Amino acid sequence: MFSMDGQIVIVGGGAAGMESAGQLARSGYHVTLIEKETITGGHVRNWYHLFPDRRDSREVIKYFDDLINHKNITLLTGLKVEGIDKHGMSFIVNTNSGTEIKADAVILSTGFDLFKSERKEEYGYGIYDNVITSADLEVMFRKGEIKLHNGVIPGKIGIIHCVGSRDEKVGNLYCSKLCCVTAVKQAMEIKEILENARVFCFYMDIRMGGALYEELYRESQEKYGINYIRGKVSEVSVNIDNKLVIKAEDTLVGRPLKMELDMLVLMAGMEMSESSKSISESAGLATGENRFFSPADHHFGSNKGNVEGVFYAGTCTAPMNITETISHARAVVSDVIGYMNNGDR
Amino acid sequence: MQFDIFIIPFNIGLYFIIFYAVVRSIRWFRDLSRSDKLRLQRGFFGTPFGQSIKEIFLESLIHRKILKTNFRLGYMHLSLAFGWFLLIFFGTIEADIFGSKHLNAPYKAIFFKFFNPEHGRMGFEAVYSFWMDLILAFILSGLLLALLKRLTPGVVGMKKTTKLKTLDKVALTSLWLIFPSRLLAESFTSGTYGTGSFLTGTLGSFFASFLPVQELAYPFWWLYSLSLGTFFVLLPLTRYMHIPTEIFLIFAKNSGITTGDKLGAFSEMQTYSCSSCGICIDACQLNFSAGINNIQSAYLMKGIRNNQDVSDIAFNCLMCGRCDQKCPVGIELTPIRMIRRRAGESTISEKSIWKKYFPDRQIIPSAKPYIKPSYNWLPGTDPEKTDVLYFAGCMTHLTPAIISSMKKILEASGVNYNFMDEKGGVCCGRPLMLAGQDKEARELINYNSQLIWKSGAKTLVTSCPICYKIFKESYYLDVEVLHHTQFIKNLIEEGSLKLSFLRKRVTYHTPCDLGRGSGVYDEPKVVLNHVTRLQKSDFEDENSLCCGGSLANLKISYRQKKMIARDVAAELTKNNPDILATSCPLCKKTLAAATETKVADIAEIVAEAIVQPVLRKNIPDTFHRIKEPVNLI
Amino acid sequence: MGNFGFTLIKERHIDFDANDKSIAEYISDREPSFRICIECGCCSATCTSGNFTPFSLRELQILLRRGENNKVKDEIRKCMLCGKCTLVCPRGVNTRNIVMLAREAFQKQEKYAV
Amino acid sequence: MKKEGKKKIWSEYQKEIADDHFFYVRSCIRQSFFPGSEQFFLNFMRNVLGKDVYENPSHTTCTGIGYHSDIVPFATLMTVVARHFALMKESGYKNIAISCVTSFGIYTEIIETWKHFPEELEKTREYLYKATGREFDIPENMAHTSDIIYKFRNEIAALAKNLLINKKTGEPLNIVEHIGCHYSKMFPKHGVGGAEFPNVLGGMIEAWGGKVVDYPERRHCCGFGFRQYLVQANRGYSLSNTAKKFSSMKPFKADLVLTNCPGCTMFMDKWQYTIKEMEGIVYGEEGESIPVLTYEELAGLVMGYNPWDLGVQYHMVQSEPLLRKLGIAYDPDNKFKTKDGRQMPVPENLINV
Repeated sequence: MFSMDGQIVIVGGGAAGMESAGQLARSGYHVTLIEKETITGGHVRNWYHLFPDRRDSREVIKYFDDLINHKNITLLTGLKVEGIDKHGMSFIVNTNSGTEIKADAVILSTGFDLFKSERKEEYGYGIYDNVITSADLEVMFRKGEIKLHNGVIPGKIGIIHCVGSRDEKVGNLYCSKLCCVTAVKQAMEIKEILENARVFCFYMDIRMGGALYEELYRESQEKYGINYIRGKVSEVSVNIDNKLVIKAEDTLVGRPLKMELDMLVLMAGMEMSESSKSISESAGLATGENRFFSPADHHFGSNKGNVEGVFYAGTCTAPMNITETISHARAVVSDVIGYMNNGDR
Repeated sequence: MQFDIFIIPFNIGLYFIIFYAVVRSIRWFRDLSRSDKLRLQRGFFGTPFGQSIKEIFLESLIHRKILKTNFRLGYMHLSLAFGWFLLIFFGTIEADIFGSKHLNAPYKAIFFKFFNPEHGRMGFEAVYSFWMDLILAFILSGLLLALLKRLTPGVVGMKKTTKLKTLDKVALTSLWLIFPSRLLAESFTSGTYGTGSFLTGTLGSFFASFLPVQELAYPFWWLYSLSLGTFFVLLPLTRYMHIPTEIFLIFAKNSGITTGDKLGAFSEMQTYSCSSCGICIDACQLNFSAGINNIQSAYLMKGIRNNQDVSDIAFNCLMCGRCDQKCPVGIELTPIRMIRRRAGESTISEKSIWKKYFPDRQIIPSAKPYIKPSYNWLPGTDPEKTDVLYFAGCMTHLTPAIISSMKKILEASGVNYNFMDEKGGVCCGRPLMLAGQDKEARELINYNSQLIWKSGAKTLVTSCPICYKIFKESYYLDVEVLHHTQFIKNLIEEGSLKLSFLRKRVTYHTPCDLGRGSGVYDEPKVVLNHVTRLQKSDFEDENSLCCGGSLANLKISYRQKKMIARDVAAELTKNNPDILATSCPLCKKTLAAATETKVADIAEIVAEAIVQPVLRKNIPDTFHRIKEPVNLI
Repeated sequence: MGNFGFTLIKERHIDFDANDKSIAEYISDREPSFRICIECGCCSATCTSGNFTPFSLRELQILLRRGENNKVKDEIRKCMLCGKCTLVCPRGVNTRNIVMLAREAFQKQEKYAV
Repeated sequence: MKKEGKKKIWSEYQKEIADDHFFYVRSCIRQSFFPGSEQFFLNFMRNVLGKDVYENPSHTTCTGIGYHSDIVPFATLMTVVARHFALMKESGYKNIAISCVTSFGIYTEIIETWKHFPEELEKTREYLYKATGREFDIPENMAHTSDIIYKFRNEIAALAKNLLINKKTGEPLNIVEHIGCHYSKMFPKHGVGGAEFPNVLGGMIEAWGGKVVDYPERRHCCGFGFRQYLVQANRGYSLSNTAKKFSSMKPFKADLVLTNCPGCTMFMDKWQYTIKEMEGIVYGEEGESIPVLTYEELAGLVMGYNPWDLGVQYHMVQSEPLLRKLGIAYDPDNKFKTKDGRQMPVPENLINV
């Protein structure tokens, strides 16, 4: 028996949440989209341009906003989901405001948190004036000006890859997948704003997996003359004129290297979002070694949770770029519909 | 009236240029090496003399080569050069016959009409002046073409026309003014006296109908004389210097003088004989495939003449030698380029007019004082003795198919051979030479020579035309150097290699260094004809293209090389063959990357065609003999 | 000066800011493909000279980028310009011109420094 | 540089330091090279603060130097340390105060080992029992004496006679704090302020009115390096590290280097002399070298003790310039006199005199 009634709750109004909400609504289902912030859009909002085609993130946001502007969607912002309890075949979604929302199926699109760069103490984020993160840089791009703490234009800028990724010391063994290409993209954008600046990327491996990533990498060398140094920065300090002094090993030369920089950009990785931890505990959802939700099956069930009726979309299961997130979010729709229409549910 | 003031400019010019030509020739002759001096003398007072005269007539006047390659361009040069010659020739006769006295000063011939305005009314005179008008018309037609060429290069079928410097422009205008001014001057005079033939006459009477021709005539005679004078005086400073120089060059060439690898009077002559006709530009693949059109030989010659820094031009060349083949004056362009490469950067210096008229002999800084390569690290040499030594070459190590095929061939033909660089050898040295570093190349040459001597081989076979060329030219070996195509041909002929016929259509790409470089055109084709069906392409032998991968060009980018390779591959696969055959590992790699068609070295094709020899051990033991004797009891 | 039977050892750091990178600039101005090397090492692997001696173009060109010129100055002379590296390079770097330009740059440096 | 950022980090490295009843273990180097230091500490704790600090005469070296130069095996080391704990147990103490950073490192290392490998603890108990018939407990609270001075820094500030201010200019002194590697680099949680931005000495300096200098090589080792300095031929390594540290410090015009590790004090002090002799390089201003003091000596100066009683004259680099800056009166004649006025032998080649 085919039923369009029934309530689907989607937790998290980022790329994944909005995409799946929009698609479900368009296929006639009633969706409640809960976002803890006062405004939807998630991390995409904080980004300036998106790789590989350097499109303005606002276009994407616009697409999402139009998508969820639909009669079947009830949007609840500023509401934080504390936990999910399963009663029989239906769920109760508890929020911090105390209101409880009944649901027949739940899609978790709780996304990710950027790695807290303060945790890499040796880089002195939050201590040295001119150590910033990729996110901070995007804000500068949006403003259209890159300036040091004291308002001076930087001449020499360093970019550190894999900050909080592939790093046992902070307990993240996984690769966040996007930092490399972000670094390349940002390096190019820096050069577009300050053509005289010299940019140095310190990397462990350059991972250009995605479509057109490698081309971007090559362009950054060919057209923008970005310098790539294979070696992770081990420590940062400041000298008498408050310039940053970094130390790394140039592994390809096989010798340590030191360099003065005006500004240092940390490519913060992705981590499981804080907010979703309580959810996973309350609903008994399995998480993997990387602390992200681990789907029921990595090949056929990448959208299904270990609890029947709970579904995942987007970066709450693993680092993904926006394209992948959207496809993942579209995939969840078919799973959910299948589940909703299953008679003996 | 026998004299008029206006002829003075002409006379000055004329006597100046004669004097100059003599002096310059003497200087050149003096600068020649002793042996070359002898050659030239023998050449001049010997059999080659006739040949030279013939060539001067055919090339300097008729411009046969240009006519062949490009008729309209040829006609332009023909009409100007030959026409003018005729004009002077018959002019002199005219002055001699019809003039007041015999054996006149040259100006009498040139300004005949002015001094004999009444001439040419009727009879033979009329016929003669008709003839003269005809010649003039002939020249003017060429002039018209030249004019059009300047305005729209397309007209004479030239893609690019060389860019001019100011002096050239002045000389050019004066040249162009000569004949129109003569025409007008004669016409006006004829108009005044009612003489002149179909051209001057008609024009004359036409002008006379509405112009005060009598007054107009004189200034135009002045203009005529002036333009002639200017042209002669400027000639040595401009590309038109090629006119007198070429004559000298032809003598030198026919006396068997060659450029060699050092700068000298001969190479200087050649640079001055270049008329910047631009045929080399059309022939150059860098121009029509890669869109680089400022480095061709014409520009190199010009650069050297105006002593600019030509190092960039010199190094930006595939050294394919196509322009050498095409050059109508037969200048040895590639050797001259090599000389410049050895020179490295030359310093530009502004020269005084006097220096320009008598440039000191170009001196080229000898080998650079810098970080010279040094190969003292090369290992010791003790090869095993053998008859045939096979040297694959660096590049061939990147095309293992060729190596394995060669091994197969060598084994099948039962040759006692030794693979010289099986475990990687030392470069033959040609790449260094092409980079202008002969001294350094010598080190490698000596090293390899030792290896070859010690091996006691009679024959040295190489798979790489680059190596082949240098083995042939710059190694002093007492062994027979063969490219593998030649070697295979011999094997086939002596019958030690049994080959089947492959039903395959093949087009052959001649590598530059093997073809134009070393003159090996036929052997590869013979071999290919033996095993496959060889098709003709539009670019055979001397006219063959360069694959673009040439080691000689240090400047162009990978993308530009690719552009060339694509065009070449496209051309050669027009009549879509099964295999695009070549005989150079570098060509193979370059072309293979640029086409869908299978690209193979001749060695590979031959190896495929080898018939397995029937050896005794392969014959099955049909009737089973009893090994032990049978006991009766 | 006192002798204690031991001495100060020079720092092993590549002092990037102090080093002279003019050679590298000279090259990359004239041969832009110098910039797109990704240190894969194909050139060194196939190198004809490298077959006999520890000559590595990959190492040399990165040393140039870091301004560690002294070693390069001597090593770069070992190249035979045979061109195998140019053929194998996945990024289409014009390696031979880089070698030539490096030699040229060092020459000029010597000529004009003094 | 943002102070809040540091504060944030320090808040994550709050170390619990006992208040009273310490079992005090001396440092080989400190007690023999800077006798005034430990003297001051005991005096300050006992007489000024009236705390109970106990020393056991049968306490021995921890053999850390032997351990770090691959002479003493770990098992032996653990047993020796276990014996110290046994002494502590027998004398009824639970809080241990360690004067030496090497020992401190060893103690922390061993305790962490026992935490992760209980079988090691059992083995050690067995060894110790077999060897000495003793038994031991792991101390409840373990502090380096610099931790303790840090804890009571404000009390000292309250009693201060000379704050760390240049009397002539009125500017606070530029003071370099150097933390011994083994203090917190191995186990950041055992150090005040962690490993990247330790606060143990910085806290004292600021409490006493000085200004902490943050220079690029602040993390770098002083050059002690047991293996390096023990063999003469290798001492170059040790020396070079010190040189590296000082040359990076030079532009900051430090008036004083404050250390919490006896080894660092010794090497940063004596190598300055060696470098001056070898290369003729000095790192202070006006051709002077930078005095290197222990936190106890500095505390003593702050509290107005006689520098000669504190034994600052027993460093290679003499402290007169510093004393002048601090405006501390001193009597050059009594410099090397005993209490009863007898002349002691004067060390040779002192610098800054």
